[in-house]
Amino acid sequence: MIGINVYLALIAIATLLAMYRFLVGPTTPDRLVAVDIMTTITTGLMVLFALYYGRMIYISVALVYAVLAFGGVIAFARYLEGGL
Amino acid sequence: MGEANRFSRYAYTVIVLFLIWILLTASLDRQELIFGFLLSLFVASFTYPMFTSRGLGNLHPRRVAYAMAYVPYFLWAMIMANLDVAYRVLHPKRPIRPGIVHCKTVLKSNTGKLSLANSITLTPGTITLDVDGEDYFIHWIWVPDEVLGAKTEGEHVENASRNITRPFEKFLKVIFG
Amino acid sequence: MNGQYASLLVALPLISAFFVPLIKGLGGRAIKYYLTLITALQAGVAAWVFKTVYTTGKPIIVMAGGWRPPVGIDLYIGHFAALFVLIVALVSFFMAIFSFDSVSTEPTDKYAMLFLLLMLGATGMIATGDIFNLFVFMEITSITAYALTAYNKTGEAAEAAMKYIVLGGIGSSFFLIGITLIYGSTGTLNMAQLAQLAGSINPTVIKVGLSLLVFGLAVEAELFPLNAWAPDAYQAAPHPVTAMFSAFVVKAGLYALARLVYLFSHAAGWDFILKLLVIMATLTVFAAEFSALRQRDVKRMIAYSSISQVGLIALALSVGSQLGVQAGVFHMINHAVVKTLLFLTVGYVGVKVGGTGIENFSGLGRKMPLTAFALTVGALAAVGIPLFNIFWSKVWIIIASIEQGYAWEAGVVLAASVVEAVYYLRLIHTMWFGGWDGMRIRESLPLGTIALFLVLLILAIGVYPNPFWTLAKSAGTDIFNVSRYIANVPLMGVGP
Amino acid sequence: MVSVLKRSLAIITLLIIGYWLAQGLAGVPFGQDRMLVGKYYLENVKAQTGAVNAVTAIVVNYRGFDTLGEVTVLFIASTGVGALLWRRKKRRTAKTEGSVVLRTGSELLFPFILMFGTYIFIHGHLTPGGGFPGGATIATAFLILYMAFVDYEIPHRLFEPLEGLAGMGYVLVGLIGLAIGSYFLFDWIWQTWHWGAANLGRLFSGGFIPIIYTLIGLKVGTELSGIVDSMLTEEVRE
Amino acid sequence: MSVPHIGLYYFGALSLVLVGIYGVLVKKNLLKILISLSIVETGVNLLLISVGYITGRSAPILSEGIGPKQAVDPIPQALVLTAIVIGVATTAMALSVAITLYEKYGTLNIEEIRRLRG
Amino acid sequence: MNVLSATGEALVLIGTFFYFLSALGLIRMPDVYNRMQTSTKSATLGSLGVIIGTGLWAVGMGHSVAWIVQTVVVATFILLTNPISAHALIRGAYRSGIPLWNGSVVDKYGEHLKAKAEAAENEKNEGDGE
Amino acid sequence: MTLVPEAYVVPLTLFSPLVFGVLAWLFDRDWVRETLGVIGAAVPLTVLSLAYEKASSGTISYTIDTGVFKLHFVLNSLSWYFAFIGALVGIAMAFGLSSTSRRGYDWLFSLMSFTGVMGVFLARDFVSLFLFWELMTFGSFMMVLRRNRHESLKYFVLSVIGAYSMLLAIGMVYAKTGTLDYAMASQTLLLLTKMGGVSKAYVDTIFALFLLAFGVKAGVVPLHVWAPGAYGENDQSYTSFFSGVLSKAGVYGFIITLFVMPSLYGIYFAMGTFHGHLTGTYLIAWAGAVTVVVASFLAVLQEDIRKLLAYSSVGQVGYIILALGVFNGVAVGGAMFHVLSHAMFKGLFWLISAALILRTGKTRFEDFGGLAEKMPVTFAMALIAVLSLAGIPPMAGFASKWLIYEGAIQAHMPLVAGTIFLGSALAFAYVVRFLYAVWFGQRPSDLDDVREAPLPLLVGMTVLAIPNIVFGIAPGLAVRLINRFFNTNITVNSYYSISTPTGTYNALSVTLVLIVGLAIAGLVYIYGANARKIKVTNTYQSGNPVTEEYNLVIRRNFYRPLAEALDFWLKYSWDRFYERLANLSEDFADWLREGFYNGNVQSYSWYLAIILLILAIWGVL
Ligand code: NA
Ligand code: NA
Repeated sequence: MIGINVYLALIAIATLLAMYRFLVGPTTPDRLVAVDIMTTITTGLMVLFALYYGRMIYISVALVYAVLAFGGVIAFARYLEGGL
Repeated sequence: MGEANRFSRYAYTVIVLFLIWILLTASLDRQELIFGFLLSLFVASFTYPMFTSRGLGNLHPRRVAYAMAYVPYFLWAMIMANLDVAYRVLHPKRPIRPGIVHCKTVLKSNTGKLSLANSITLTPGTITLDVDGEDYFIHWIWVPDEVLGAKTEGEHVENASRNITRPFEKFLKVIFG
Repeated sequence: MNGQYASLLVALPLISAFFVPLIKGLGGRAIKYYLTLITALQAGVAAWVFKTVYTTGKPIIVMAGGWRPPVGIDLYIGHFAALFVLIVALVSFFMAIFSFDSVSTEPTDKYAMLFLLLMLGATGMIATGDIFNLFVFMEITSITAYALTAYNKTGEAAEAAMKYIVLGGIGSSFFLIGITLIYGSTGTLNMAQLAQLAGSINPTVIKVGLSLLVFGLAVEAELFPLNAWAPDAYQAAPHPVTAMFSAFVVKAGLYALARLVYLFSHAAGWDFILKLLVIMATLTVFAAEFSALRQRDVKRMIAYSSISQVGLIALALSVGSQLGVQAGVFHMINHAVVKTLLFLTVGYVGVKVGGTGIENFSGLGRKMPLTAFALTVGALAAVGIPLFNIFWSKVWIIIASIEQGYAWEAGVVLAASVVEAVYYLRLIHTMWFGGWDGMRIRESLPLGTIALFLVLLILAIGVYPNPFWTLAKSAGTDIFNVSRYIANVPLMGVGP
Repeated sequence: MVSVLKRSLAIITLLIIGYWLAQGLAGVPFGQDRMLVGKYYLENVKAQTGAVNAVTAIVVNYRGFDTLGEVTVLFIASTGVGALLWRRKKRRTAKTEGSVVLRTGSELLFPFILMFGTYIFIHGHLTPGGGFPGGATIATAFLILYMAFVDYEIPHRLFEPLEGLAGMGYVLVGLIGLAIGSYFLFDWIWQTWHWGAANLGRLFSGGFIPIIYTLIGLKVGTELSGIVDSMLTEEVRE
Repeated sequence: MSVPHIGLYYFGALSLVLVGIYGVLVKKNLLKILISLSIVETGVNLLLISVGYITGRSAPILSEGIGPKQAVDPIPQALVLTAIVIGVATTAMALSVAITLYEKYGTLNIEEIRRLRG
Repeated sequence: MNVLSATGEALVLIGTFFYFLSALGLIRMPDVYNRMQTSTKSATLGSLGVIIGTGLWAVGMGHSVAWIVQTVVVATFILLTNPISAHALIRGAYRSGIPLWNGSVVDKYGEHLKAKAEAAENEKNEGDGE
Repeated sequence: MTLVPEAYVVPLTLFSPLVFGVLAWLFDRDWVRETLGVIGAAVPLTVLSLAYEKASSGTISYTIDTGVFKLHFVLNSLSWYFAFIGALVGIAMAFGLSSTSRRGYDWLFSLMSFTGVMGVFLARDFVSLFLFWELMTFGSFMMVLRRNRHESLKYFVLSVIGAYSMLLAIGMVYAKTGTLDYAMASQTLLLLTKMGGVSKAYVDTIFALFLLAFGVKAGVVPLHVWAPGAYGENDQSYTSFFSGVLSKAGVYGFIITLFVMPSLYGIYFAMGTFHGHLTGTYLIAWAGAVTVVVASFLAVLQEDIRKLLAYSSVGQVGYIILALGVFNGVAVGGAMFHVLSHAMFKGLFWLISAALILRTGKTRFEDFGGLAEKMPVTFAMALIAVLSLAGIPPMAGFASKWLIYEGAIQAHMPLVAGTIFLGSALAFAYVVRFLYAVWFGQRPSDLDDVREAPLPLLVGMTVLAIPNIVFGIAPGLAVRLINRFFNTNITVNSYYSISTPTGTYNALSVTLVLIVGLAIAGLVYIYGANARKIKVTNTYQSGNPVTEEYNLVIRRNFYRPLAEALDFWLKYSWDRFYERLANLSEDFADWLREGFYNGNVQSYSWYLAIILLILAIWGVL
């Protein structure tokens, strides 16, 4: 379990990079892509946290998150092209 | 092909949903199984029309076998794709030559088209931008010379399809039709 | 019947609201009949609760789920709650009847649901004995209020709702921070237990926490300068809803404010909070009265008048004496009666004559004599003329505030009341002695009956205030006497 | 210039307010055990409610009143949004259809997400789920269909009554408690019969929590779908 | 005046609250104001939930070997659920009001949405 | 430390590396289309690695086998949905008028859309003519 | 006392007007209404007459428990005196109204104010006082409201200011003493003052607030601005009561603060002295003096009969205030007496003006003339009223003014005494005009078929005329009663003769002298040179054309030169001052409304932030 902190840190860095793209843009799709990546990474992070705390029940939280995030990204994507 | 009868489609849906339930709960507790089965019966009752058109036909051994074979094939392709990405991202010169190309597919079923599109998206340098009937429009990060230099539209489509859609179609044709 | 059946006060409006989608197909009129029926039933339940509480002299403690507080959430239906829940139900009943004439905007089914839930929210706010539950009921009330404010679907309605949402949202967020701090330092949410622990909380925490609670509630209670949303919302909302806002929604906020403030009377910094409230209340009266002075729209004018009266109530509740709280509660009752009458009649004029601008009231004495009469009585009562109900409570409020050393504040309030007298006078003169276009309008029998009932109530309290003053006294004591409150809640031994 | 002034004023104001709030928070140090009622819950939750998840037990059982209110709040939102965006004739605002990828994908995912939503709310007493996330998940399933198809609409005729019925069901469960155990929202399944006492930690336990969470899940699912539906339609102008 | 010592979690949550209020105080676009309000709400919810955290303890779900002594305070978690739903409801109402406003006024600039005044 | 957990941890490590790569791609690529090229794939693969790796790792550490089942479910979901959302995003980006990077060499989709629009226009004109 | 049991005296006095007023309003038919109204007004007079013995020798108490407050009333010699005066004018008003009004509305509100006045006089605690005070004001206000919105507004605003000052003062008293009873409150307050429990400023504030409240009702300059309009724009029968009695409620309030409450009495001494006079009362005396002078000047300048009477009322009440401020036995006795005489003659005056307006429809002097032969009885009444007001023996007005004058001289206040003289001279100036312009001279042709006033109105006038003569000839009657409750230092030698330490007034001898004098004058008039009849139109101004500018007949612009002389002072009108104040506050209201409720939700959010900031700053500091 020593390594897990390292992984968490790596993931955190990745998230920060994605966050940079989110903040900088420049276009809306750029930000959305950043969000999509962040949600994906976060899902992995949550699963990793489940292991960190040793609670399997947290995995379903990650799944709920993934489902909601998917819905959200699709919604924004469709909004972009006027498909709402 | 045609549509399978309603029972077949319903039964297929129930089976798939029940399997999903078992995976979701990751438990063989009888209480979970009972509830899961009832739930599958219920959910399937109104989702089966959209969930499948071939019903139990999907469980034909040949299809299952191809599907099983497709998984490692696809995973391999995907890993390759990612190594490709790593190369392009980490290369200081950022070697890209992007463009949108046009492919055609032989797949007929929507499920097949979906799988193809997803497979394309996840594999080397390509993302499915749109699917219109049998036409696939792919954003390609490195459009090769043979496609770029095509004289006619037909040649362009042929060259692009050979590179992008063909490799998956041989599996997907069998699995989804 | 078991006292726990008082939980019907919450269950009935809820289940009835949930039932509405099932009878949606019956059409608007049927739904309004349904609404009237339910509010009447609610009034019946409330009357039973009222009778029980006042005959036994003991509060009903509803323990949801059978858990004793602080483990479970309790509804504390003491003298105040019993009285006000009845007022809430009765006003709702009247306004349900008024809705027949005044609400034609679709979709009626949604209106009915929101209407019932507004009643529910106020009832819950008044009854609950748990601070977070108070937050929940406050949100029920305010979100319903947002929706009802916007219900007319005009640009103005949406604008008013938008302002209400932004300000209410800020208020409730900070209220929640207050709860967070107080929960964090005590580990409990039950009001009685919080009152017990109040003295021992870290002084900084309680100072900040209580300030935030007060801040959040003051937005709902329309205290200056946090009340900027109120005139717009009052003006834009459907007429019956405006009456409900004024008659009990704001009262619920005021009550909650008073209840929390007195619960924490042992807390550090309490005196400052009280002083701040007194100042805000005084300014509320002052600003609202002057804002009403030159209004051309009578509904908005009465809205400002309502705000000023609310300021008066807030003043009474925050002077910090038992007499003050009692007077405040008495004023709450009187104000509920008077403002229901005023918004009912003004709204009715708005519906029948086609607007609530002052020009529509010219010659009303001959156009709609009954309405004009009732409106006049309401206006006179609002001004505080003797033999009308508000006179008594106003006198007590002034006396109570001076008694606590707030003579200046009382003076400002009275000076502002002069302004109130002026604008109501203009209205009365316009109605009775203004030009008349020769038109006569048939007045509705049920509304006339309600209006007359309220008029008689105003005069009855005005002439013989004793019964209502007695009620107000016991209800006020219920708020003020915290030790009795604590003793009445059957706290179980959860503690360090 | 005004805007710069305003911004600076806002920042100064907020710094002072923030400092003040921080002072208050400093009195409630992070990470310390200050439980009072919370401890009682943790110690008694299994025996008193039959639930493993203390949060759920609090939400549905100990503090069920809050949750009833919470359900009501969402109901209000759905009703309010419906009232505000109500149109005599309405139509989806969508201008383009989703591609075959999205359409097929959503059709395939739809039953799965429904199953998953149900999983979430039915396991509320065992896992960190419950009626609200479950309902939200179910609503997402409908949302995805909305995204994919230009002309998809939720079945109003089914959803609105279902929404009402689920709410009524919740209150009725509470009223049954009042009739049986003489307390509103009394857990008559657990407290009266201890039904599922042998199953602690398994699906069929937790007293009335799964029942209520099922009702809430249905209610939230239909409500959120309804809100989305209201927002994604506009008036047809002839 | 000394700097109050609050943990990183409180600090983060509090910052969200303040940033949100800042948005409400300076942004002209109604949608931005509503988003700011949501940020405030998020901050408050985070604050609420961090108050219940106890160092070194786990979620108050008494399975997988977690007993009452190993669990954090369950109450704030229950409360925050409610608070979130309330926030969602408020946001939904606010958005539909914004939609109506845009239809009627043709703008979301709050300086132009001032028909009701005085 | 057994084989299972070692494999799992290795997968997690690879996964996080791809996460990192994905974020880097997001930064380095010149336009939204190319950013999607580089980041969607690696984020998805990274997720597979991290999530399934976590499952294996957990089982290896003595947690129940259910871990691996549940992690596979999550991973599968990601695998199925990520390309769909990527597709929807890129389509949305194109249709919302984000131009291709100026180093792009071909745009068959644009031609296709134009041709389609012309066809529709012609059809409409013919319809009017009748 | 056998006729009316003691327990019924107070409630009958208090409530019969109101109850009958409501009945008259409900049964709004000719005759029915008037009958009910007159009965309602007659009951208090009857009951009070019957209760005279009991009230003058002891007290009759009565308590109403409303639960919220206990309302406490006492009928003693002081309250009887005031109530009786009120009841007398009240019945006269009722007779007058029978002729001048045909509306239940008028009956309701005039009788309501009747009840209010009775309550004010009988109240022995502050809440009763305030309650009935408001009732009184409200009734009178509704009478004005029906006729003129602008004037009613002026009246209302000032009344409300007065009422709220009173309320504030009451609150301040209650806050310190915990009681609302006059006696208990004042005792406790006195005790507290002595022990230092109440600051001097606190008591001063109470005192000032009370004076403000009562000053408004009494019409003390500069709080008088409502009076001309409210008195004038009204049913003149009602105005007889309004001006005759309601203003006395203000006076009564002064008496309460000066004499009934020892603590407030005590503060006069606490306030110190000024040139040998107690500062507090000296101020009051001067307030009265200014009122007398200003109002009398203004009365002289009026062209409208109602305005003239209104300003005159204000001036005459000024005498009473002045006398109270002089603060010695004689002056106070004079004040009490003047309460009576003013009520009688001014009530009479207003009834006369009611008759004039009823019969002619005119109000301006220029439209009147030569009515003496058309309305002889009314003319006779007018003569009595004019004599009484001008302070000519043997009318009641002389006796009271004489006492006040004596009091002022005794108190060594020559300047104040001077104002009494000046006031009298001015009063003479305006009543002369009233007498000539209305009753004598050429009668405009459109008044040729004017008839005598109707009977009820004449009855009402008679009711008031008689006391003017009776108390004029027998001042001892009144003084004896006044001596029961004030140590006036006035000796009653006989009914006809009273003495102050510096002089004696024997009304009978004066009357006799006067009769002899008049007889001689009459003989001279009859047997002296015959008056020639001259055509008014062609001889006036010696045949020069009559220009508007110098058209100084007694009926028009008669005192215009005076107005021109006073031009500088008339620029400063209190009316305009208040008008400007009102505009200012309306502007303020608009500014507040537009500035604060500016419609921008962001500003509103800032208000929230500011409150948070205040809380934060408080918390941080
Ligand atoms: Na909120
Ligand atoms: Na994703």
